[in-house]
Amino acid sequence: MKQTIFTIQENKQLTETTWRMKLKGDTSEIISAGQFVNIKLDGYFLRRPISVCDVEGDILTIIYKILGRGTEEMTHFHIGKELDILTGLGNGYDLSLSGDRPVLIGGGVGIPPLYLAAKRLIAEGRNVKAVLGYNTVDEIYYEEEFREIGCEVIIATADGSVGVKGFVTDALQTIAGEDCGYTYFYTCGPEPMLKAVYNATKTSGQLSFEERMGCGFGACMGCSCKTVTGYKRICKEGPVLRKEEVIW
Amino acid sequence: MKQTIFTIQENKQLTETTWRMKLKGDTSEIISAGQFVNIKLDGYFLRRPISVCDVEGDILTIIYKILGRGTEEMTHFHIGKELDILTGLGNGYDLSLSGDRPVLIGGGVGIPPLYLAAKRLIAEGRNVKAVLGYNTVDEIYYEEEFREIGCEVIIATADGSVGVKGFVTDALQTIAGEDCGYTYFYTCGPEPMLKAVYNATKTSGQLSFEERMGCGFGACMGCSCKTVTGYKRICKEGPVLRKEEVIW
Amino acid sequence: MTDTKITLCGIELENPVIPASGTFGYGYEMAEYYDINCLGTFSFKGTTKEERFGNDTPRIAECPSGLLNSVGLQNPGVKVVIREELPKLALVFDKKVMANVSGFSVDEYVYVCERLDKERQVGWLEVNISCPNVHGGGMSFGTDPNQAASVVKAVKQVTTKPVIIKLTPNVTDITSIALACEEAGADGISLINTMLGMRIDLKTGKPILANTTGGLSGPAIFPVALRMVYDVAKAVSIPVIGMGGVSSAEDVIEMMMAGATAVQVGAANLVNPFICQDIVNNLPDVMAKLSIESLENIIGISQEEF
Amino acid sequence: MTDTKITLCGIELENPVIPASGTFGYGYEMAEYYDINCLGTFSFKGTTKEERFGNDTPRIAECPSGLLNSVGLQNPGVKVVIREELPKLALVFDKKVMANVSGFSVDEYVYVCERLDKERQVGWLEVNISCPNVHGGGMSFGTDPNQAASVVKAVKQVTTKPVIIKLTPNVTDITSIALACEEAGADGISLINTMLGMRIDLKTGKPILANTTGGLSGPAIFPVALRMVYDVAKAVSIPVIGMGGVSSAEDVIEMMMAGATAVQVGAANLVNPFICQDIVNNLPDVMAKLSIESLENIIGISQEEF
Ligand SMILES: Cc1cc2nc3c(=O)[nH]c(=O)nc-3n(C[C@H](O)[C@H](O)[C@H](O)COP(=O)(O)OP(=O)(O)OC[C@H]3O[C@@H](n4cnc5c(N)ncnc54)[C@H](O)[C@@H]3O)c2cc1C
Ligand SMILES: Cc1cc2nc3c(=O)[nH]c(=O)nc-3n(C[C@H](O)[C@H](O)[C@H](O)COP(=O)(O)OP(=O)(O)OC[C@H]3O[C@@H](n4cnc5c(N)ncnc54)[C@H](O)[C@@H]3O)c2cc1C
Ligand SMILES: Cc1cc2nc3c(=O)[nH]c(=O)nc-3n(C[C@H](O)[C@H](O)[C@H](O)COP(=O)(O)O)c2cc1C
Ligand SMILES: Cc1cc2nc3c(=O)[nH]c(=O)nc-3n(C[C@H](O)[C@H](O)[C@H](O)COP(=O)(O)O)c2cc1C
Ligand code: FES
Ligand code: FES
Repeated sequence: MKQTIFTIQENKQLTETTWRMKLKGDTSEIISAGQFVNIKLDGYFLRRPISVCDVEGDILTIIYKILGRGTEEMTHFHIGKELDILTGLGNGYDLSLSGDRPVLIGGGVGIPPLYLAAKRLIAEGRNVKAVLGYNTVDEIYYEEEFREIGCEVIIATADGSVGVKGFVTDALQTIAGEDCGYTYFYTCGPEPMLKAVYNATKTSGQLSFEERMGCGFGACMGCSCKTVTGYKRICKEGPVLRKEEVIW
Repeated sequence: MKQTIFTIQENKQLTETTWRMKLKGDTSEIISAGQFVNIKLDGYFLRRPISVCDVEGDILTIIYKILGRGTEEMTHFHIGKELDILTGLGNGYDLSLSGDRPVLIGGGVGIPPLYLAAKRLIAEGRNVKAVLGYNTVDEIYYEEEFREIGCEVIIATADGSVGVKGFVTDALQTIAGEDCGYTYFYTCGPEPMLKAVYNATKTSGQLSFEERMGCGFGACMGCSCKTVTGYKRICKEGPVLRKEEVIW
Repeated sequence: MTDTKITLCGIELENPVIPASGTFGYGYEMAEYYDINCLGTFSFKGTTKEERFGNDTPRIAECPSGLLNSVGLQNPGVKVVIREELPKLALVFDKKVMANVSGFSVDEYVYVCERLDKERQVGWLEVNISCPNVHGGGMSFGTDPNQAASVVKAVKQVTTKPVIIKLTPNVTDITSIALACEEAGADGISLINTMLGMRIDLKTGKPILANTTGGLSGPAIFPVALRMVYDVAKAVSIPVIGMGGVSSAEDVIEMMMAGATAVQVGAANLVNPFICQDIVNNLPDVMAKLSIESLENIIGISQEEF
Repeated sequence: MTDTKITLCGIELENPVIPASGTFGYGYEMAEYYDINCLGTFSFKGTTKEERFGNDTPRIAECPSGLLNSVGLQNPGVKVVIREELPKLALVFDKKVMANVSGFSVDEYVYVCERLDKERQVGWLEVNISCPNVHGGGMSFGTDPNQAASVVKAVKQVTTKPVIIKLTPNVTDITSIALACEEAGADGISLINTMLGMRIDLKTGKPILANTTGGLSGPAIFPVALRMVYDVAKAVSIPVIGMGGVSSAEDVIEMMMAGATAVQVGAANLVNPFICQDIVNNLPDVMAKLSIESLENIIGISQEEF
């Protein structure tokens, strides 16, 4: 973990409610895809945890959705503004277990951390599919970005306005091939989706969880959950849990 | 009273601890010299009351001293920043009572409201003297500005580094002429100074008081004081009291 | 269409927004700044039998997300309020006003309430029992269920209008005090008054307030107030007026979800004199965003078990 | 030269800065981030007899200038603390640690204190009596002077090290409880624990915390904490450890002026993991600016009459 000042390089609206921010600063503690950062906003007591979407040199990319007052306020930040950010938080995905044909399954604002995972898996020569779920066609973002890095993308929309009608689990069933069509899964999204993915997947995999956080670096026990391998802090021993250790 | 957004046009250091800020906005409610404005600062619950030093068209000038965290933070504000300000607060000086040769007696950050008083009295053809008290030569500001508008200036410094050695009351004694040398006084400064001026002056006059304020516009009774003419709110029936009504 | 109407002890209010006692004078002063008829009603400055200057200054100290005050019930006394303040208010306010009453003995509460009860403009009596009880040895009426009940009973005997009892949060068990008031005949409960606090001037090492301690209010106390509103509303069946740090339409809705029938706004008025007007104007939009059709329907919904 | 040394129950501390229980784990986790030997000491996570998971999540809700937590004393139980956590701490911390103890019965307090008292690393026992007392009918030990005293007496009988009692602010009269603890043999008083509060999720109308209510801490509670430290320090003659919203060297000094011998920092650690190191580093500068030569000399100076 490191506390660093980052400078905003870009703050761009992707959809009606989703924005991308690029930040310049010391990214040295960001090791794994699936890790997160914790951002201090003036006027709010707690930091805002946001997943690492990408990191290249000293540029950190995050994607955030307007949920409450803090994220709403972030949309007004200008280029050049400085933000106090804790980096290098959480365990992140263990990409070494992916096998040849991993599938990445993301819903809504669970999609961003899978982008860095995809980039790294592809760089390691894996054949990567991404199943991305949205409510409707207007909410789609980053489909192109996943394709550009060489990822096969399957879209699901709840209202069927594009791609498979239904949830990511419906789209997952369209993947065919040897066995179930994938060797391992990495997923991130709202908890009901994670549970559905847990039940629908036929291989092992890793799930990234969200929880309201006090600190984000292991000090407060605010984010604990029970797992097969004992109590874990989502912010420290998580946010990524292995399928085998999850207790619902 | 009016709540307006002002834009910073200038934020300039005058001495080690004293700064001048020029702000552009709707100044229509600022009527009298000796009135004050109440400034909202991000991150602080209460507004900061600061006297009107000057107003010309839509430009408001204030002079502030670094006292605590709020005023310290103000020194970092850049040109173009917007501030939420309540204007038109307090009664201000009644300049109609000045007579021909009023004296203005100011100490430290009590000096700013006297500047507008001086300007207006001179515009009305009065012969205005200003007795300005500082701790030491390095803390002197606005001496030139008072002279430029045609005001005779007498400086007192506590350490005698320039002008009369001692307090404003010592400098006041150097004024000679018919009677006591002045027809009326207007004063503003720390309470011990006001009391000394009250005792030393030989004419009637008006004193401007400071008090910690909840609202600044008469709603909370946070700033009340007892006077000969009843209880008064420093922010509403004050900050200026007539010599005859002051109870120490 | 969103519906902001609520009924408080039998009187319908256009909306639940009520400036809190001590932060809105006797109303007419604020009418200089906007038309106060947009409010549900307002609670006027705590009124006692005799004129009071209150405590020495400084009476105000800033805190994170709030302020301390030790005004100490400055007011001109009930006779002057009736003779001078209420007529001035009548010129600018068409609605019933909430009369906030303070006292230092049961007799004083009775004296003041009896007189204000007769005033046509007064809709409710809000009896603030957070003041030290001189008879009972320095403790506040509001910290003991029996003493609280004795005030309620005495006041109810001389009044015809709804009597709302305002409670202090500086107690171990606010619910027991609210229940005692209800049982004694109170028509409503209003909470919370300020929390006892203090600040020191680092330069002198002395307390900032001349009175040493003061009452904390503002957003800092919102979560404590919300918890107490929740607990009390769950326990009593008379209406609860919630307050403590409310500064936005969202806060009003949160208080009502916790169980408040109406909501008062105190400290926020001092920082933004137009806040109550703003809240009234914003309420319909915020309700629409949250798909709330009628405020009356959300009162206490956080209490329901699913 | 400025002197930041203070003596707490016979043990000298390099400075009065102490991370508060529940916000600093068992210390070694934080030693990853900076050398925790710069601290006066720290108070470790509230430890009970058996392992506890604590409450369901969400356990955290944001508030103006603070947060609510309903962690519910998650800890591995005293045996594991002694067997695993303290040895890990020994590798990174040379000083005596403050052992924070919780319990749900007098027997549990006795059990845990007796064991931790024997540990070489432990300098003080900080006994948190803010937990609900299951035997006594759901009320907390900390809300009743007699029950508080019974915990103190029982713990003192099985321990040799200074016993500091940590009080809850959710009471009408904290001084009477502190006095009862002193009389029962407590060596110090530490206050305040969190204030009971609540938040509601406007989108669902339900409480944000799974536990419905939680404890408020952070700058929001600073003025209330300061007032309680002032009152208690005035009444007792044993040392008082002040806490509640402390986030800067200035706040440390204000707490000490009110009467605190040492000062704990809780919520601020969560937002800025380096805050305690920063405060320790800033203290000499701030002291110099205020012309304070020795912190020991300012303890309680706001109490003096001039
Ligand atoms: C490990 C992790 C990674 C995340 N990654 C992303 C991401 O990449 N993009 C994205 O848009 N969002 C992400 N979130 C969710 C994001 O943290 C919340 O949407 C955000 O904190 C809401 O802040 P707000 O001020 O807008 O909402 P408010 O509701 O006003 O916030 C109030 C408080 O609740 C907390 N809170 C509210 N909702 C959540 C939530 N869903 N999860 C955790 N805390 C919450 C806030 O942090 C704050 O403390 C992530 C959350 C976690 C735990
Ligand atoms: C009518 C009036 C006119 C004033 N005019 C000027 C002026 O022209 N120039 C100038 O430099 N100062 C002026 N002051 C004083 C100025 O308001 C304070 O110096 C300022 O509020 C300090 O804020 P801070 O955040 O730096 O100090 P902090 O001590 O951090 O402030 C904490 C709180 O105390 C209040 N406070 C602290 N000191 C004072 C004080 N002396 N008077 C009133 N409130 C105080 C602050 O407003 C704030 O609410 C005036 C005060 C009043 C009442
Ligand atoms: C300056 C000031 C004066 C107050 N005077 C009174 C009063 O006279 N009577 C009363 O019942 N409450 C009084 N209160 C308490 C408020 O009505 C309210 O209960 C409390 O401040 C909490 O609400 P808030 O956080 O919105 O301010 C006063 C509060 C303030 C800030
Ligand atoms: C997340 C969290 C967990 C806490 N756990 C404990 C605990 O286990 N034992 C205890 O005595 N106090 C506990 N506290 C209370 C703090 O030690 C402290 O008394 C309180 O938070 C007030 O200080 P602050 O405002 O600086 O946080 C906890 C506080 C927080 C925020
Ligand atoms: S959020 Fe504090 S331990 Fe996870
Ligand atoms: S500061 Fe509120 S009445 Fe003067």
